[in-house]
Amino acid sequence: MQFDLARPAQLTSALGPDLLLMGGAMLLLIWAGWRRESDEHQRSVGILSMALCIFTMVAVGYYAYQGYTATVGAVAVDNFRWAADEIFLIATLGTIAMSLDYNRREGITPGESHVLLLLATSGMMILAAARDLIIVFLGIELMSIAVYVLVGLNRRRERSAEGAIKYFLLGAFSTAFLLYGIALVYGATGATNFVAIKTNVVRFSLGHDPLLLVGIALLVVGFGFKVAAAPFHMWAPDVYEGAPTPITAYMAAAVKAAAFAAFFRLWLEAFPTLLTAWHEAVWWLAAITMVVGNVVALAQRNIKRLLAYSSIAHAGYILVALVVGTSFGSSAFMFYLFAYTMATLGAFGVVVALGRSGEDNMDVEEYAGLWSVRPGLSVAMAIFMLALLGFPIFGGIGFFAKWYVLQAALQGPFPQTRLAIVLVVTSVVSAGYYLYVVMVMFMKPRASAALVPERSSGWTSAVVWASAAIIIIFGLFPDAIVSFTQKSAPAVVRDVALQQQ
Amino acid sequence: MLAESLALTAALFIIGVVGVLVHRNAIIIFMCVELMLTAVNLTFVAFSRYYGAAGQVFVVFVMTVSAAEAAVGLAIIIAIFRHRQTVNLKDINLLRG
Amino acid sequence: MDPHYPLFYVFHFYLFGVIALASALTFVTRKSPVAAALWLVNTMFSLAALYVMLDAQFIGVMQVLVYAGAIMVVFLFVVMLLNLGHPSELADARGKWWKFAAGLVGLGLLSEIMVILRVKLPQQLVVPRGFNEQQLQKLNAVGTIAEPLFKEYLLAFELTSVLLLVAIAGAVVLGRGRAAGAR
Amino acid sequence: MLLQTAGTLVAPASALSGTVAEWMWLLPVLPLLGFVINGLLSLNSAHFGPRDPNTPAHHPHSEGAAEAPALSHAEEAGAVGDDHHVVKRHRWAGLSSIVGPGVLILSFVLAAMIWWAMVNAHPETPFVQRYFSWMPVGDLQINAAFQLDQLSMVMILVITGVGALIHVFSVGYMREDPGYPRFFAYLNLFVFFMLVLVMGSSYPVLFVGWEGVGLCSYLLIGFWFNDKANADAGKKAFIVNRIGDFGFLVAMFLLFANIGVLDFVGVSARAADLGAGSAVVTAICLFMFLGCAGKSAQIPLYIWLPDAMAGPTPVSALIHAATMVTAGVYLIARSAVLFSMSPVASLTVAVVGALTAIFAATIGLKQWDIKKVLAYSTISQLGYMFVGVGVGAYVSGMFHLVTHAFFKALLFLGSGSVIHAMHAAYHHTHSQEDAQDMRNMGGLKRYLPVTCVLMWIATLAISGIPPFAGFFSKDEILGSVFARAQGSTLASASWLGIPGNILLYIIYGVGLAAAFLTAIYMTRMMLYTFHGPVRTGDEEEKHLHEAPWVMTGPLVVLGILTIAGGWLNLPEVITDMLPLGPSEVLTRWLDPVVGTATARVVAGAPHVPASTEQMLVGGAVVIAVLGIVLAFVRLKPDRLPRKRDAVPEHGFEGVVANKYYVDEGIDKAVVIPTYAVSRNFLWRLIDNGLIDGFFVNGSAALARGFGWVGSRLQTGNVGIYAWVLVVGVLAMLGAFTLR
Amino acid sequence: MASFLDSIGYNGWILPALLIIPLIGAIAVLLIPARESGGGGVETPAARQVAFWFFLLEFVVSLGLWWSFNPADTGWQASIDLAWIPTWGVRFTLGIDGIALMMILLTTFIMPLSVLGSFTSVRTKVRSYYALLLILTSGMLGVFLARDLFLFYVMWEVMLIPMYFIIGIWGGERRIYASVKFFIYTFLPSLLMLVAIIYLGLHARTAAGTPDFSYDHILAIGSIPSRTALWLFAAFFLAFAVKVPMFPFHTWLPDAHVEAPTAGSVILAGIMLKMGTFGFLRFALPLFPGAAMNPTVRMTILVLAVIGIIYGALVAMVQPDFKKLVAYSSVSHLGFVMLGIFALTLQSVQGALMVMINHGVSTGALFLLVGIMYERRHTRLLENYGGIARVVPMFAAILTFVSLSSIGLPGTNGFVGEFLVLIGSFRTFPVLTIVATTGVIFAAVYLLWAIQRILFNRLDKPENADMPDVNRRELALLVPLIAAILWLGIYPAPVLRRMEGSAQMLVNRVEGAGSVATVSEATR
Repeated sequence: MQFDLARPAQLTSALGPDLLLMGGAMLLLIWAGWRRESDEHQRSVGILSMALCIFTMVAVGYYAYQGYTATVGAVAVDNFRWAADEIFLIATLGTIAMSLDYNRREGITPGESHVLLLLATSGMMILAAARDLIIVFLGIELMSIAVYVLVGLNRRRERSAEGAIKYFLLGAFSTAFLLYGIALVYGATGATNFVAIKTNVVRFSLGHDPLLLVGIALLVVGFGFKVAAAPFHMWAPDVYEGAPTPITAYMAAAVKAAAFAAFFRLWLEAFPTLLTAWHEAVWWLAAITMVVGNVVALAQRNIKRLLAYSSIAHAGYILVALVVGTSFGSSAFMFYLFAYTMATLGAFGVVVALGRSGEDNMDVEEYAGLWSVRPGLSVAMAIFMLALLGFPIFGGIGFFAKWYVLQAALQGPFPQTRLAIVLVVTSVVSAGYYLYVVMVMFMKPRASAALVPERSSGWTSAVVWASAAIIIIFGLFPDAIVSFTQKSAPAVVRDVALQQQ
Repeated sequence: MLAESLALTAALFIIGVVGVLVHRNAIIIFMCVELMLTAVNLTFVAFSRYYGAAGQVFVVFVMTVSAAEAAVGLAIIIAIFRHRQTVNLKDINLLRG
Repeated sequence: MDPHYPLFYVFHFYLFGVIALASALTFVTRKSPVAAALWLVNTMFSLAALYVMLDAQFIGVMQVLVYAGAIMVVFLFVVMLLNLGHPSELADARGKWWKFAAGLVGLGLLSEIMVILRVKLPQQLVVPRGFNEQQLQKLNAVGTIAEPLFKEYLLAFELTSVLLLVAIAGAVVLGRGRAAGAR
Repeated sequence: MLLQTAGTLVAPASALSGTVAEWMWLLPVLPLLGFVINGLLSLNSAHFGPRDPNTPAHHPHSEGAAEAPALSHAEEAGAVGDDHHVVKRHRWAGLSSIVGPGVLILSFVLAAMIWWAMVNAHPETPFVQRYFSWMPVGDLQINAAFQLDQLSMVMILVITGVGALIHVFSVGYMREDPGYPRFFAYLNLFVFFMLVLVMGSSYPVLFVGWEGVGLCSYLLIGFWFNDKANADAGKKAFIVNRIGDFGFLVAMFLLFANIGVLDFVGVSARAADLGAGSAVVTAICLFMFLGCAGKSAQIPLYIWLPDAMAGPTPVSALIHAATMVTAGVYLIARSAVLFSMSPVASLTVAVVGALTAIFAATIGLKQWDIKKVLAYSTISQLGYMFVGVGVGAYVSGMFHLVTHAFFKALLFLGSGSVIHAMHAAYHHTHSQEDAQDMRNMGGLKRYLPVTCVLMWIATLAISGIPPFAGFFSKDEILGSVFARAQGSTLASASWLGIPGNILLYIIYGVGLAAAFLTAIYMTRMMLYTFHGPVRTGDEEEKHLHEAPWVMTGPLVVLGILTIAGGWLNLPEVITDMLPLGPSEVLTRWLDPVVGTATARVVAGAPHVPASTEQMLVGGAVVIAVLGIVLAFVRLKPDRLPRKRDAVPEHGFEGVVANKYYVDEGIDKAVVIPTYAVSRNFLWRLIDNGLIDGFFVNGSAALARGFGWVGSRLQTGNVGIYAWVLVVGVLAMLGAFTLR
Repeated sequence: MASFLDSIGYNGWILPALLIIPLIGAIAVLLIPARESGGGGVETPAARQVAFWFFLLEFVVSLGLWWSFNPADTGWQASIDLAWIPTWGVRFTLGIDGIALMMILLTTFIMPLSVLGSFTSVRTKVRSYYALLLILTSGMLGVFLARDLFLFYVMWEVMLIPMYFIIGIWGGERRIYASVKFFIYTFLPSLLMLVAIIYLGLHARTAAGTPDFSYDHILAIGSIPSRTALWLFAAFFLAFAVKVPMFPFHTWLPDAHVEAPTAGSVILAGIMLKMGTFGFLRFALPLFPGAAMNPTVRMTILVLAVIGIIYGALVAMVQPDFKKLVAYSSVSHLGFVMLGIFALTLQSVQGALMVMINHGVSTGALFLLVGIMYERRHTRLLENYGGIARVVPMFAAILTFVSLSSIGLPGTNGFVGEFLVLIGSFRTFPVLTIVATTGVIFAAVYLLWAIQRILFNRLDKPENADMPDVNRRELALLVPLIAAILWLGIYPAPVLRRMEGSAQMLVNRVEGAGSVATVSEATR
């Protein structure tokens, strides 16, 4: 059926899953505050939150299955949104599962942390749905503020607090740019709704309107910061290192994904006709991001920083899909997002499983000879590394993701051959550090003094193995996901993309 | 008076940016960010004379957001101060490389 | 400048504009957080005045209440709490070369942003002259805001509530630290 | 394609089909069988190789061994086993000594039967037997097929016959060698490949044998591989041969590229397409001749043969005198069709042959090692053969090949028995003396009478004294050179601007000179070895004794052949004077194969008048006699100092004694530079330095370097991050606004 | 025989079976319960038996192809075609022609021997080692079988990881450097090839708009502009040239070969290098005949090939390490292959194929022999040997024989290949061929010198005096190789006949299209 978003009731039902998550989160917040904080309590809250996530996933799935649509309004109702939502929820689920063990080990007792995760996720879902700049702004803030707190969650670790303040200051700073951009775009087009913006741009031929261009530039800055694209990436390594590892995973997977989702929708629904205007800038953004992320990662010895730079590099790859600017690009993006989320979650899961209290063993060299004591975990880590590297079969779905992006880059109205070359060359560079991790685990002899990491409890390994399984299985038979993501371009874009071809 | 408002916004905004660049005190930097946000509000208001009251509505949202940010931000600043007894960013660099 | 502005408005617009700019500059150059905060309050006030000049009386009031009243007070409160009042936070600002560079960057940004002064709004979108006045007559200053706020932007409004909730929860999680940290 | 027709159509047409010749495939297979048996026997590790002759246990002055020719050690280590108190005969020696020679004798018998069948059948066309298709690729159809005609028949008889004799000789000579079965294995394998060489029906198949014999000579030269010198010699032989084979290969490529066939029948059928005297055919012949030069030790590729004397003496006799080294001559005779079409190439062959003959002869004058003398004489005689085939006297070339096989085998085996005796002597006294140096011999005729007599016969034969075999063959070559100079396609052609006839006269002169020198150095060898006082030393003298019958027997047979060999091809000049028997047997025998080619070269020039011919013959004989006499007059065996107190020659003599320093020159000019360049330039600089170091690892290091810089920018200070961000904003705004 | 194969529907299931059997084997090996062995013994010795039997099974099963293959039919044989990723137009399509047939048989023949070769050398993590070997086999066979460029690419990459681990975990001292180098060196060009493949797939897009990666369809596109074709060819060329390896791209090979464990070296030299040349035959040439036959390109490649022949031989000559020497000799041999392929006459191409097979057999045997030496004396430096022929006659005989086959002595396999290559190339590029022919001389130089320094000369190292000779197991793995060497040298006709059809087709296709292209180049 089709929702008429002008009517509040229908708007509400169009937002069903989001509201479910928010409402549930609020109830859980009460439950979390009910007892004095303790590990058992945070575990109970966490488990309930996971249940809530699963419910929401089901709800989203139901909406997707029903194939609802909606009139143009503040929110979109399309597969793009549902696919993105599912990815966010998977990431959240994994994060909570990890933090159950992590929090116990690190003595992080407040159960509200899980609730904050849920609220941040709801913000993301809003972002994925948002079809109005104001909603985008609020969604981003909702997500960011929660994450600022989550980064600083570990009150014992100074690094955690430091990460929090760095993220917060720079985040607020970039938000200001984003907001300014919104203001200018609003001023130029007199509208904040994506579709309205597009139509106005076409109607009044604002292709060269200075207000609009400056606005778009500032929007690029704002989103660029959120997705950690060079040169707006500087915060990422520090914050990723400082944040509690599950939260790092959450940022690397979900936050980035959400920002990208909004980025894509905005770009494909509001500015497709301005492609010539923003194409070059985003092209360079993608290229620089790929190069910087991969090259600097070579110098990293701390696993969390290494993964941080790898996530920067992947932002670059995804930007390639954005540069293409077709519906094909957006479905490639969605597929890539899925693969990348799985690999990242798994990788951080391994890091959590191998971590020690206080996170004092984040040096890759600490994994030397891991294979001989923890074969399972090291094989899983190898799978994730290869997936991030985009290697066939052993890297499972990661390869298809890269393949899809490349295909998108080479297809479409403007084949991005040069960008594709940059992509593959930098991927080769990335082999330098992904293989370094594998090499350390499998080929370096185990240090005599090294103590065997204690077996992590079920949740973390569940995350690790689930993501490994998904990566491998869909790496062999990706067709289901491919065909779904092909349908998951922003609804409005379809016709635009077709017009262009 | 649109052009004037836009110019003033830009000026204030950039003063905020410069403030962020020159200061090392977390609180002051945060204030600069607040200045940037407020400056943007001026733009919204200026446009609201042309596009109707929506612009002013946005200002309300922005205010809320900055209030929320202030709450969380100051909490974070207090947290870091608790660890380091300072809010000077040049001393807050455990995380590097 | 369009003629249908009474001179009174124009004059005060420029006046408060200059004040805002001046106090902003002073604010940036302060070393002491307290002084900075106070100068920022001053900027906020003058901005509030500007809003009034731009027919946004309600926003002006809000500006005074929320920014000058609430937010900046919280700032000062924290400054006092952490006992950062005196400019003992030495070497707060960077060296002069950095300042110089920062100035250059600022000017660069300004020069780039200034292209927006070549603004010309799509006239079809602009509301007819006097429309705003009618609105003010029909539903008073609050109503003009409330109208869209609770109709068109209801969703956004609700989101802000969640936002504030998150902020509170977050502040609590972080703030309850002393107890937790002591453990 | 065409070869299949050769296989299917020609073979039935041949008169030989249905005769014992059908069994010719057995000829090579028998020795192969022997190889397999002996090889398996040898593979039990108990007595595989000799004890290392250089290990101090056996040689107190092993340092001194460095100066002494490595040969001595090899011979000693081998012939007697380095220490007969330790080493018993090989466990399976008995079986090997039956199998080894046995297979040879059998295949000789078979060869004789086939020969008889041929004599009766008079086949005009070669008899080709096609066994299976070897390399069928499109229009390139190479079959594993054997071909039997008069030419190959001659070779087969020589190989199996002389080979059988030498095998028998080896039974005695190698008696106590620990590697006894291995030796026979190699020897049998050699015969197998040699037969493949001469029976192959196409160039590729011939090439199989061609390289196979090279391999065996490599293995046999390095038979006592624990001595570096021997191993080096073997390697040298193989590599120099490879250089020749390179030429052979290119010749084959040219043939295939131009006429698309590689089998002899096809080539002789299509050769005309190449066009007589055309550049292509010349190129083919020259490249092919490069191959022959390598195999038959002609200038410039002769250097390996003297070193090849490191092998056991029977090997030198069989491979490096009688059979393998003559393969080049055989190849040219086989390709007579081609060579006859290219006067330039033929002249080149003749010139090189003549040069080699004289050059090697001079060196032979100054050698002290008895086998080295024989080696150089072999080279020189091979030169003669090439002169023969070069001037298109293919029959005379082959004739000399046969006779040379007889007397040179005899000489080598004789020297073998001498060395054998010397060894026995020295061994009893554990002396370190060189058992092959003539300066340590002398007066051996008293102890080795049989050997002495037989070797004298051979010497006279090689010096060209009637009525011994060498006389006829050598004179036939010289005569035909003269005749060609009188009138032939060669005479009318010009070579590097020199008119052919003049060149031929020069060659004739050179040939005479070489004959003269030959007489001298052979006589010298005999004098120093068998005459004059005994220089072995009194103690050793007691132990000198004639070799056992198993060794002398073959010598006797060869002696008879040496005397009678001339009858194979008596020139009419002689038969006119004295009724010795049918003349020109070999010529008529080989006519179906090389007749047309010879005719093409002769080009119907008038026959040299008998008077002139008689004069020439007489002259040659006189020169030979002069040489012998001169040697007798000048050389004083009784004044000769023993090796240990001999002083090295000086001046030109010294140069000659050191073989014109050719080996040293090649070492300095080719070997060492190649090695140095490959090691220091190609490997160290280009490979490790440039490609790997600079490009591969360099780029990696570059990336890492940038990464390092990037992570240094990450100072941890948020201010910096803000700066970077703002700079980004600046750029981004610029990208959107400044255009 | 053929009738029996038909009765069991052999052609229907053989190709997938070839891919699956090793995977089952890998799982089986991994499922063996771990038994840690004290004191340097071999862990879980059962693993190697299981692996060996699986490889043997694979070989036996694959052997049927020899009879079921129909030389007269130049099309795909025993092919199967399943849907894999319909939305991307990717299909799981397998099939063989004469070339692939021989490569497959070579692979299945070499693998069990290489396993047998590492029975005692690999003592730790045995199960993983053999599991990796088995997986590797599937990957390699997949490359030869793939009829879909996407599938081909996947298999092409899949080979990399197991080899990376095999070198990196069970290798020599500098194994890590070698393995990483090997991986990245080969990864970069293959990714460029990936871009080219995607381009082709999009170019061959079906009516429905989905790309199409089927080899035959891509072969059917005639409309690639010549400039683009050049770029695409360059991408493919790089990927294959590194794998071959051709002259300037070869430096990964010495390190990888030397550091890899015996089985690894054998597989690398015996099979993996053939991937590159196979790629040229199957993809680079037929897909872009115009680019490949472009005179400049062709001449450049030929010159590089000839340089490789000489250069490889000269550098091999001066190696102090026998394994490295053999490694460089591979560069030289593969130079012959490239020469044969790009000279593009029927003889030269057939010869190139023969050299590919021969090199697999001979060099594989050489590496096995090096391994045998190494196991006994734990050194590969030539200077540490000398005169050992007396103590280990069997070993000496075999090493000499294999070296001779590698030198290309007539009657052994080496000769057939080189002779055909040269005689074929001479028709089109006489001068280059003559230069290349000098390679036969250098081959003799470096190998004879090497075996002299190992087997001959005086036995002056006392520790060599009691080296044990080859034992039964080693004999069992060397004898088949020797048999193969002789068979291929004396009666290669059946092999040649099976490959002739495909080779002929290749030559015709490329020459035809190439000439057209060159003409159009000229006119353009």
